[in-house]
Amino acid sequence: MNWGSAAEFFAMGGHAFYVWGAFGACALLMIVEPILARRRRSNALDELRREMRARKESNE
Amino acid sequence: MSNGIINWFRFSSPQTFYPLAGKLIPWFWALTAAFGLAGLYIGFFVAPTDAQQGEGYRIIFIHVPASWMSMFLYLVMAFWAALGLGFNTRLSGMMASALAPTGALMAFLSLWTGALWGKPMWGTWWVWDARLTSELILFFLYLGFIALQSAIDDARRADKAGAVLALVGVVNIPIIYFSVKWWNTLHQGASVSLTKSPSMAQTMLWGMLLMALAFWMYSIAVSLTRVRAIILERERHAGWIEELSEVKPS
Amino acid sequence: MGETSLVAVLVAVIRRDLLLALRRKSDVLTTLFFFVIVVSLFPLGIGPEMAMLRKIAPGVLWVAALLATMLSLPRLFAADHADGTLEQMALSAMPLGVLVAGKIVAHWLLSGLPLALLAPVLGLQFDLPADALGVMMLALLVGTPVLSLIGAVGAGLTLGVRGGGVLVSLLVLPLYVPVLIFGAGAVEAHIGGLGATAHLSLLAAFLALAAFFGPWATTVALRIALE
Amino acid sequence: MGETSLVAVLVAVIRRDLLLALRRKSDVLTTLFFFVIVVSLFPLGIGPEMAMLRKIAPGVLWVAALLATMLSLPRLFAADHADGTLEQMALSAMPLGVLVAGKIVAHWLLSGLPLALLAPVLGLQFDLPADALGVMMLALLVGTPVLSLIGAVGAGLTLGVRGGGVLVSLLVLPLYVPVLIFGAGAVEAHIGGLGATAHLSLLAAFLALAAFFGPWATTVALRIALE
Amino acid sequence: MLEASNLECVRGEKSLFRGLSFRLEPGACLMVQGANGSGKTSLLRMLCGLSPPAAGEIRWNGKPIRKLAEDYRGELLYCGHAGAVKDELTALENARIAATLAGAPVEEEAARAALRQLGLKGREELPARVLSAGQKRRVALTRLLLEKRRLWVLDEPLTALDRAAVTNLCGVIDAHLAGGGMAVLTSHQDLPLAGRVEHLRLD
Amino acid sequence: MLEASNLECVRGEKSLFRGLSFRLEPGACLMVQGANGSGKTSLLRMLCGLSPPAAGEIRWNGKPIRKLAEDYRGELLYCGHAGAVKDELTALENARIAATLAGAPVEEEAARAALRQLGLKGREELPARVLSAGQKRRVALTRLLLEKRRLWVLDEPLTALDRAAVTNLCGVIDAHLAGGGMAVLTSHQDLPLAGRVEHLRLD
Ligand code: HEM
Ligand SMILES: Nc1ncnc2c1ncn2[C@@H]1O[C@H](COP(=O)(O)OP(=O)(O)OP(=O)(O)O)[C@@H](O)[C@H]1O
Ligand SMILES: Nc1ncnc2c1ncn2[C@@H]1O[C@H](COP(=O)(O)OP(=O)(O)OP(=O)(O)O)[C@@H](O)[C@H]1O
Ligand SMILES: [Mg+2]
Ligand SMILES: [Mg+2]
Repeated sequence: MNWGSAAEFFAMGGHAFYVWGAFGACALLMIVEPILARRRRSNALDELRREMRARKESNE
Repeated sequence: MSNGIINWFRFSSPQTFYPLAGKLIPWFWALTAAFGLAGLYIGFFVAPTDAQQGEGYRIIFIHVPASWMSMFLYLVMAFWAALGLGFNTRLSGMMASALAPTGALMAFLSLWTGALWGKPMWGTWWVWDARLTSELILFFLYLGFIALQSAIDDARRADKAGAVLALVGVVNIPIIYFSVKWWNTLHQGASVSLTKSPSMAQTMLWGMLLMALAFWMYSIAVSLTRVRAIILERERHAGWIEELSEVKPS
Repeated sequence: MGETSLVAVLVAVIRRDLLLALRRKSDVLTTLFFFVIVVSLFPLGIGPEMAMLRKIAPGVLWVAALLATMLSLPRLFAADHADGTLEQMALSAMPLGVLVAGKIVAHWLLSGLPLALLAPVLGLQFDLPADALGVMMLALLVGTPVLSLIGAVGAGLTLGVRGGGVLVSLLVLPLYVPVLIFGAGAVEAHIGGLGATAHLSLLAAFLALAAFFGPWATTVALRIALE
Repeated sequence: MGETSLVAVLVAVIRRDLLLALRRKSDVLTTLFFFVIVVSLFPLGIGPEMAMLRKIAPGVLWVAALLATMLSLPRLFAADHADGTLEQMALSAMPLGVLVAGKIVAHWLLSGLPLALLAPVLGLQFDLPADALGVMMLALLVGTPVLSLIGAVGAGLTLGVRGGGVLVSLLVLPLYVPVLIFGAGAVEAHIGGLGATAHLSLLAAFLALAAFFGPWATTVALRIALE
Repeated sequence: MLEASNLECVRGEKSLFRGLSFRLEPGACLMVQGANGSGKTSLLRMLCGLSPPAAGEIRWNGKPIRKLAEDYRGELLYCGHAGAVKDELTALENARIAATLAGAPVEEEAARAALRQLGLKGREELPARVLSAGQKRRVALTRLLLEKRRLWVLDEPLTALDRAAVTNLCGVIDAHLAGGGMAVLTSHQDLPLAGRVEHLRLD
Repeated sequence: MLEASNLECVRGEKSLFRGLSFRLEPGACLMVQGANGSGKTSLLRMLCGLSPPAAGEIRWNGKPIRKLAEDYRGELLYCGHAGAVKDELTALENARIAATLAGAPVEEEAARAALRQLGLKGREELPARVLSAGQKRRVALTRLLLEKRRLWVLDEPLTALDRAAVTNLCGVIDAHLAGGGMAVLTSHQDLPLAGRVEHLRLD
């Protein structure tokens, strides 16, 4: 085990800004990207449903 | 014997690929989490502090995987693009455009984490080193691909145009890499120089490999999600889409 | 025609141009990328020595901003000219000057402003210190509207002229030189410890002058182009 | 269709484009002036220290040549696309590749060649020695055709696309990097006493590669654009 | 009332027409006819004040249009060979923005109604780029319905329109004339107008 | 002989037409009709091989045109909405260069004769920029006289032409058909053709 305490862990031997800046940005973007991809899919689905409803109405 | 070929073609149609991708995605997320957690554990708790670089070097556990993936994804993207251009299969183009944003993200992460590493190690955010420069250009190539595709509305046209660009780019990447490398080594006496990377301890190598696997699985999962969205957008009028359970109005 | 309706038209023109830009997002983004790429090309042409790069940074950034603005100039009126919209504007019940002013403001919002906001990030590549980056951004914020205003006159003059796209640079670049000199000078003066105030106030004076004459000269140029 | 008739068509296309350029002389002249102005702007943005200027000269000249070429790219096919000529070329009984090759050659004759011939004069401004100027010109003569060839692919891809004019720079500039590096490198190596042969032969290799793939990729791009 | 006296048009070295005079009263329509290249487009652009005549004068309600400037433009609607239709904008946005630029903004509902009246139902949200030649022309013509102007100057408005659309457009012009409007038109086809039509031959 | 079988055209999400089949024999002319936006231009571009059909096949003398490529293009003359007329070049240069690009260079005398036949006498040396809309169209149409092609595909060739020019053009088309040529045309006006005309309605 490298770290004596949580504080030491977060301090990263004085390089906290750089290490957490890198890992933080990485985590953030890797969370945002799947969300955007999911959102894109659900938007496509909404659009599809709307169109199908419109088509059904115009058929009736 | 012919079975294999038939399956191959079967899965190359959006109709069969869509549900298959849907089933695969959770597994890839699970693998991402498993490899990622293991890699992070090794990276933060097993790997010892580096003698020269202190704790800053732990950035390597995301920097190197991101750099690798950014290059690898470009090759995969160009492969799908070439397939689409050559055989006119619909799915290939969709795969290429689904991969591009993830590739661009990886290139960006490589630049970002590299810059954050460079500041404490070299005292500067950026140097015009061969590797860094060619990564920057790779990032631009991704952006060009995305910009070109988003500027063309007709999806089939966008696919083909993107494919030509991706192929031209793939021919150029080795040229770019080597030219930048040579350019850089011709100039001695840069005010900062890259500290030799430490010979990697076994644990570090393991951590990096696990993280690379995690990034790989992540890329697959996210691009499959995106390709499903693209299939829905483009095949809107194909009859099979209306039969999907998730499309039926609730 | 009341004051308010003039403002309403001004806002409507700006909104229209922003909407058009939104439709072809790549337009705005690529002006930016052009800026980024030009700035990044210089080290490739010149070599990676940081000390030298730091010295030429303000000049390179300003020249790049200037080229990026200039490159987006032909777009300013050409599309409206080709499809007849400009004719309609000239025949509008609203003063052409107001419509033109709206287009210039939109042009700046879409080119100059993003460039100014992006410049500090690029300055990092050249290893500029943080306060110099601040001055750089300020100078760009004051200087780029001048570029848009002067550029509009050039774009108007070369409209419908053969080879306009490149001709406009010929007309406009000499007029951009003072902005370039004082813009880059502001940063250099700051780094040299002289303080950038004098340079910045001169830039502001240019801006006032250009804002006063620019739209008017553009209007005249456009009417001539339409004849 | 015999060999000869292909060559005849190639020549006819080149002559046509030269004739068109002659009619709108300002087009060619302004590419040149753009080059001149960009090169002359640098001393203004950077300051008058001769030692520094001499050092950055090859880089600045090459970047300027690259920007000038790039700026003329949208013109390459846009006019022919807008008025339907490109459609007619695609429907010609002659292979589209030959017609496209002709257009690329004409583009080089009108942009790259004059730039290369003009460069030595501009190099004088930066106090470059005479033999370095010779190498510079040679490098430009070998390198600029590559710029035209790669540029044509970009121009074809962005044809009829929203925001094409600036998009093309985004696509093409990253691909220009090797030419820039070796082009500027040739001059620097010569000044540094290392000899420029290696750089020049690499440039020639790029040229061979580009000449082989360029027209083909452009043809594909154009057919896509016309669909 | 629009009056032209002794107009002359010079293109290159040649005078296309000279000594051309006419007056157009409210409710009347002037049909400018002539072979290709006889100067119809040139005349119409003069009437709008876009290019100055080589000689002669154009007056609106007795005052020279050069002097009136914006006051005249507020009464005028010009629709030329180019339709001022933006490829990137949808048909609806095109209609609304054209009205705004002309100084007479309209509500979305009004614009939709105008598009419907011209037979573009269902295309309102398509970008103009994908519309057919005739559909683009119709988008350009919505301005006739949306801007209330006294004088219409239309250069070959029938170009690319199908038969139904031609009949429709004639109805629109007739309604305009019946309401006291004026129109100057060119066309190589026949326009079955019901109102008062005067002819001006240019060759 | 030109044959189309089961063509489908998809634009955006909509299918403009489907199951369209026809055959065109030498000496006959196919008149494609339909309202604005019914897909005439789209069909013509498909017949030229510029855009691929969503389904179906187009054959020339029994062979698919995709395969024939340049051999088919050597038999084809397409004249679309855009006339391929360069503003900077004179009428004469335009005519000669168009022929050269198409792969069939002509002598200056032949080009002059063609221009004269289309009523452009005296304008041969004017840059196309200053020509009127109808004159530009005529320059575009000289290709009909200069290139010897079996199949003509003309999209609204009458646009901007005056009456005399329309009659003239009909004569040219008739001569072409009489010589065993084929033509596919669209127009919203009537074409008084003497030869065999088949009609295809798209709506
Ligand atoms: C913005 C800055 C940076 C960029 C764009 C960048 C880019 C890259 C790329 C593309 C790779 C993969 C190359 C390969 O596998 O051959 C890589 C690997 C690596 N980078 Fe960076 N880098 C940056 C900064 C840094 C810094 C500051 C350091 C350390 C001081 C560093 C250390 C490493 C190491 C150790 C590897 C793994 C080397 C190997 O596997 O051979 N990088 N980087
Ligand atoms: N510089 C010039 N030299 C000689 N003639 C010129 C010049 N510029 C224009 N012209 C002639 O002026 C005329 C312009 O006519 P205009 O465009 O007004 O015709 P139009 O009646 O609208 O014709 P169309 O029915 O074809 O639209 C043309 O005959 C053209 O040839
Ligand atoms: N992306 C799209 N989405 C929906 N509809 C589209 C799209 N692209 C094209 N269209 C429609 O396709 C049709 C194209 O028609 P085309 O240009 O072939 O018509 P045309 O018969 O030549 O008409 P015209 O007589 O007006 O020239 C138009 O109705 C247009 O609205
Ligand atoms: Mg006319
Ligand atoms: Mg049509």
